[in-house]
Amino acid sequence: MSTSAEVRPQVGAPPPEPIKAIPVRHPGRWVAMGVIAVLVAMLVNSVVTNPNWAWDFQLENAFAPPVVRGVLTTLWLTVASMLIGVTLGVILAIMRLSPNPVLSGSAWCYVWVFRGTPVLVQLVIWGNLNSLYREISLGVPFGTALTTFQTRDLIPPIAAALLGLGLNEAAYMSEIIRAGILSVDEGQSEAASALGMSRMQTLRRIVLPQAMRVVVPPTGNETISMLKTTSLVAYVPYVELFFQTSAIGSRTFRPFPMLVTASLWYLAMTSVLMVGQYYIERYYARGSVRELPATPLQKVRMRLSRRGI
Amino acid sequence: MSTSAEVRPQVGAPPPEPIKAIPVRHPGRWVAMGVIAVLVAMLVNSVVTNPNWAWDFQLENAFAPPVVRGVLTTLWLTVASMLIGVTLGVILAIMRLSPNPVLSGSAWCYVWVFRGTPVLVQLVIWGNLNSLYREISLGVPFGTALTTFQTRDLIPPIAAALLGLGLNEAAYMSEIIRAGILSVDEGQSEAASALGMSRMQTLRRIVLPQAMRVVVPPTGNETISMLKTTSLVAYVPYVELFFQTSAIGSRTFRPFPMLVTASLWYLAMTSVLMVGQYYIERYYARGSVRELPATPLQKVRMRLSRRGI
Amino acid sequence: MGAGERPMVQAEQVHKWYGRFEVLKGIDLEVAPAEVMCIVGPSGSGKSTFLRCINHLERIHAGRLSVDGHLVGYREKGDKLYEMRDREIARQRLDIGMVFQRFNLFPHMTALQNVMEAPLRAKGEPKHDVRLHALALLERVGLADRADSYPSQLSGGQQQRVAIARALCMRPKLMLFDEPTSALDPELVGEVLDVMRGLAESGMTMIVVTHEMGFAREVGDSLVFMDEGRVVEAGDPREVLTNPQHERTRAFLSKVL
Amino acid sequence: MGAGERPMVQAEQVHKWYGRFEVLKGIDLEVAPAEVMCIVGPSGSGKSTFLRCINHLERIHAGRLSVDGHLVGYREKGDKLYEMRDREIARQRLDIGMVFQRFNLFPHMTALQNVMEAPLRAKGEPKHDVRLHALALLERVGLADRADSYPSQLSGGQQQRVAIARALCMRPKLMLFDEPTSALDPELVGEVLDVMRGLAESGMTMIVVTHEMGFAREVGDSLVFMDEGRVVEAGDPREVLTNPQHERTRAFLSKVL
Amino acid sequence: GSDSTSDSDAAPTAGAGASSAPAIAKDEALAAQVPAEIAADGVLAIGTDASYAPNEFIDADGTTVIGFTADLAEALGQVLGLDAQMNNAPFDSLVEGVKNGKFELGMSSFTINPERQEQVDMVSYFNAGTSWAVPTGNPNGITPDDACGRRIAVQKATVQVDDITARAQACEQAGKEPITIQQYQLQSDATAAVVSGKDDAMLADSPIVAYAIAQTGDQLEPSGEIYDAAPYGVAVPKGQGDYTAAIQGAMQQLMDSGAYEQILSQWGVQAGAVTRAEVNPVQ
Ligand SMILES: Nc1ncnc2c1ncn2[C@@H]1O[C@H](COP(=O)(O)OP(=O)(O)OP(=O)(O)O)[C@@H](O)[C@H]1O
Ligand SMILES: Nc1ncnc2c1ncn2[C@@H]1O[C@H](COP(=O)(O)OP(=O)(O)OP(=O)(O)O)[C@@H](O)[C@H]1O
Ligand SMILES: [Mg+2]
Ligand SMILES: [Mg+2]
Repeated sequence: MSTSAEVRPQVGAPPPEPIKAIPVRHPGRWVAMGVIAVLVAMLVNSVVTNPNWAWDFQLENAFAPPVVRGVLTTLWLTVASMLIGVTLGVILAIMRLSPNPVLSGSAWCYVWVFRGTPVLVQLVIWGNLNSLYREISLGVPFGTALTTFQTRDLIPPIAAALLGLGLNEAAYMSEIIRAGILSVDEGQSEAASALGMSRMQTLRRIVLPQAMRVVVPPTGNETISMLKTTSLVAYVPYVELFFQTSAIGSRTFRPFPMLVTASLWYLAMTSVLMVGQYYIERYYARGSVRELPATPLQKVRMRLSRRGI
Repeated sequence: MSTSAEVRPQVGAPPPEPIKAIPVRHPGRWVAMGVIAVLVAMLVNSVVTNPNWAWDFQLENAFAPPVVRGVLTTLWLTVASMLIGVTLGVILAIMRLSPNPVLSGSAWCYVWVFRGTPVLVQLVIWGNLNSLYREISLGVPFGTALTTFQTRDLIPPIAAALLGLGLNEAAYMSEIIRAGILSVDEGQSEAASALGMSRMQTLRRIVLPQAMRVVVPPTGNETISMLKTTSLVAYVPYVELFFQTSAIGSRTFRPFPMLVTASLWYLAMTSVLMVGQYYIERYYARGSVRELPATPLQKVRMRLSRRGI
Repeated sequence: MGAGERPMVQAEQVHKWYGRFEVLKGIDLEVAPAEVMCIVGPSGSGKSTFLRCINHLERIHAGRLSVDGHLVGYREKGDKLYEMRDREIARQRLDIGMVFQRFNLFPHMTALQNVMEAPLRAKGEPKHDVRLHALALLERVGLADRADSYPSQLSGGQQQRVAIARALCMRPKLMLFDEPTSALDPELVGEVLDVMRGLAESGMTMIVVTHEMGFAREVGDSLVFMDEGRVVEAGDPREVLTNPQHERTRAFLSKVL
Repeated sequence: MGAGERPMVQAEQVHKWYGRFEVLKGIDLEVAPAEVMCIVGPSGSGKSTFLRCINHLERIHAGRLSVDGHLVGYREKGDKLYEMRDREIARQRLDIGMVFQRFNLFPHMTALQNVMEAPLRAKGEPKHDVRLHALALLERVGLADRADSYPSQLSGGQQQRVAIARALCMRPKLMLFDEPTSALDPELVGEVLDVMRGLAESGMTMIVVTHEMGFAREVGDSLVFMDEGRVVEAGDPREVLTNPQHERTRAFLSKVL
Repeated sequence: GSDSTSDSDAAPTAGAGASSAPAIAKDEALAAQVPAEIAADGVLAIGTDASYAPNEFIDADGTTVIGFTADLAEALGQVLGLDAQMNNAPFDSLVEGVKNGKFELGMSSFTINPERQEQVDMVSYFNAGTSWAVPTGNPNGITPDDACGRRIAVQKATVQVDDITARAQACEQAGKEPITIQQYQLQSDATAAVVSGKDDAMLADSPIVAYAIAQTGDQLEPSGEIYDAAPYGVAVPKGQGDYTAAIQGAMQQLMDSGAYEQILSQWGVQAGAVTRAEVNPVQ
């Protein structure tokens, strides 16, 4: 056995050539890309040439004022319901994980009922509360009523829509957030407790921010799914994008092209949401990976600057 | 400063009394429980006495043969679509995180399109593929066809229903699984690589099992949501629970009680799924917490055995 | 008992089980204020578990354990013990700093934020003061230039030093160190020891689980040798290390290189 | 070059950057087969990073790094370098065992499963043999009775020993240890060293990052002192430790207790 | 031909239900006009959205489509010597089915309008007016011409939506309180909303309103007369002149023979009977 480690003088040595290796060749990738390109070309060709898609008819109606109004309604309904859902979902998730059996029990029941029954039915109930109860009374339980409201005036359709969507979403969000909280290493809350932070401070400052990494993608799912769930507010009844496009479809007996129009609108809104999701995910990934990869924008900029532009 | 540590003889010392402390009193909990109890009593009272719920009418129809058939259809459609969704979702998630741009690009596009458009439209398209294309030809792209299928024979309603639900679900599941994979510490796959395990082995044996903790709750969400999404297969057209109950509702002009009947069926199925989810979560929590809490069943058994039964 | 004489930490017959496995089999010891006690012992003897009990991160199953004259996690009224509320436990922990064996840094915060978090949130000290204090502490452990790095960008030894600074920033009365120098090189061990010596002189009580006998000898006021959940031998470090009374201690120390 | 003379590890002017921060500033060293090389150096000097490069867990940015005569992560044909496929890299790593500074045990597997996983899956050895081998290794590191515990139920030192057993179960030609005894008590250090000495005698090459000078002196065939991404001094451990040539080395070693 | 399956879980597929209809003789001349690929399997596959009692709805067995449309379809099939099968599908997928040949006819209370005539050929067979229903006793004194300031229920995508929208505008122009229009997914939801008092009145096709009044016991009553008669049409794929003529001829024959009258009176909707079946009657 010999001691073979040696030291070479390094002072003044020029930094050596950076390694330039030829990347692994992936002929399969090129073939796959070719196949995909051909398939896409065929699809595009058929979509453009097949008269059943009725592009001119779609274009005519895609920007009709009722449709555009519908798009706006869909958007704000989605945002508002998700806000209600996430806020209430966080509260429910915290309640569910609390050692207090009353809190965790009621959270469990809430999730059970609101997740277990169809949102359509919940919307129908909120929208038609007065077919169950003509008036709601505040007063002594099982005793005299102090004030009485006509339910049909109490809950306007818009409130019914938001209540129905938001309360239902909260049940789903609470499960997602609970999973996120569980994913954070026990050592983290131990360290926070050892530092004298209270349960709530630990949750807010230590656990939830780390849970976000796991929470964001399913929340993206929920938001994108909510975009389309808003179409159920027709049962309240309340009017949004899908209602408007299918009304045009029924009137003209051309429902299919109008379904495609609705889908394209949804796809456009989804795309915007996905970009947002990308940046939110990136934000919460800080510290959890050794090096953050560049964003597509940064990549483009790097390429441009390398070419001296 | 004095050295005050001391050692007492311990040999033969009887184990001291276990600590018996009086738990923290929570008067608030009792008040909350009381309030909840009163509210529940009021709700139950009104639900039982209010004729609008039409319990006798519901009971009459809840177990009608078409409804029971519908329940079974809903169940197996849910299970089958979730199987497709999870399997394809895992594949898509792995593709999405792959360094291969073709794979990750196509997975991205898949998720974009299938998540971005309403499942209703996807079902309509699968169910009515032949209104777009009367026949599908296999052959040279843009050239001669070798075989030609009549689309309306190719895709029976049941296949259209499964394709529509399953392919859509896969897009959502892939995001959930991607989040799960990201939640696993980088050190884990480094350790596996250092042991010479391949990318696929690392994924299957090390990363995915740990990801499951985070994946299960949102997957529960998806499954429970899928239960109700199956009602959209009416667009294929295919018949399940919700179709049957609402048919009775329209026939009798009493839609509301039948909606409640449907909800109760869904709630029953959800409850079964939630029990399943509880045990799956527990299974994947092994090793990640210091001590697993007892299951409700175990708790009951422990209490019984303590009383000597 | 006068405040000066009252032990900072007092354990009497502390027992703890994990399921059927008895980790602590009746620990008795006392730590006086401003004393530095070193705990040594083989792996798995229950050293970390005992430290965690002092902080009420683990619940003890029998015996008495008090810090600064107050029972840990319980209030005593007459003969009866009452469990403490979360809030009270948190307050009790403000006075006890702890450096974990596995550091447990907050990965989503930079080194500086890690150090500043607890004084800011749990103690509600003004931000400006906390910042200055935190930077001074990072400076003291040789990490001033790494204040803005995330834990994942730090080497093992750097992480351990951030964990020490984080615990110190709370200005606790009692510090619990679980192998605070395990990831440090000898040079840093020296520096960290200097920091700890300074703390000891400023009157802080410390319990240090360590495998560095040199450290125990130089800084410790007392040394406890634990094995299989029991205190086997305790006393002046120099004495115990040079002239162990028990067979087990002798066997253990004979292996020290 | 004959197989007997060919160095097991050869680094020439290895450079590595994290963003703008240069971690390795041209490392040159050679490790002969069956040699035990110890690397010491202050925290943050790039020791862990260098080990990770040998395993191709980190990519080097300039220089040449080869194991057993083959470039790490690249194939060389003529003048050109070709990146290796994942599969080839995995095969290369089968011969290199590594014990991480933070252990990185698989939390969802018991100690025994942790040790058995790689030989079973990556090497495809028969289950029965692997089981016997794994149990023998756990026995050797003193954990036979803890084979069915999950990592979260093990103390720090127990986890570290499982990590060592896990790496050994692959029967690698080259072992990389990143502070393998940091969480161990002196007694266990002795035992683990015995294990490692046995390995050395059975012809295994080892690179050991350590802060235990005693270990370096007793077991090391060579010692490398690193600082700020450079090899400052290298040679026979006894010589370097007792008579360091460089100012920096001397300063560092003077702090060793 | 029909692609319907015999799988019990597939969309309900059944011959028209009411067996009380008189036996009707096959007309060979008309039958000969039916294209061979339709007649080949002896089945006439008809698409319908069976949620519109009493016109077309689902029987208690959960599969059979019943209603006067179903009975009329069966009779129509008998004239052409074919077995009429009613396939239930949501409205949005119905027209597509007719256009792409999945369904050989569409019969689902389609009100004929010029836009729809562009998509398919329409053979008229019934005259549905609009009528109104209010809670019994008409507590708010609502008539079709005096509904300002009220909440009116209507099913979405029906001609009544245009009707009530025009009335709402009239109210506003007259400076009166506007009408709150509530558009429901299904007719049964709209009816339920009036019964529960959520809405004050509803308007719908006359047979629907008549049936709803009958079904809900004494909770609803009509208000005002039937007005704005509009024809229902059978949807036939475009560009099949012979086939369209066969359908028109068969329907005409039912009217002439009295079978038509009999079916309508069985369902209490004879008020909407017509005497002539026409192709694309709306200009
Ligand atoms: N959750 C648990 N379930 C069962 N056994 C446990 C659990 N946690 C710890 N143990 C066991 O308790 C014993 C004491 O552990 P502890 O971490 O206190 O040891 P230690 O003295 O700190 O050892 P080291 O020096 O290796 O860190 C060990 O044998 C360990 O395996
Ligand atoms: N992802 C990263 N980004 C930036 N700097 C990093 C990153 N990872 C490591 N470093 C820095 O690289 C340097 C070398 O780290 P390395 O872990 O190799 O040190 P080490 O010699 O093993 O130290 P120790 O003895 O403390 O483990 C450190 O200064 C560290 O802060
Ligand atoms: Mg320990
Ligand atoms: Mg290191």
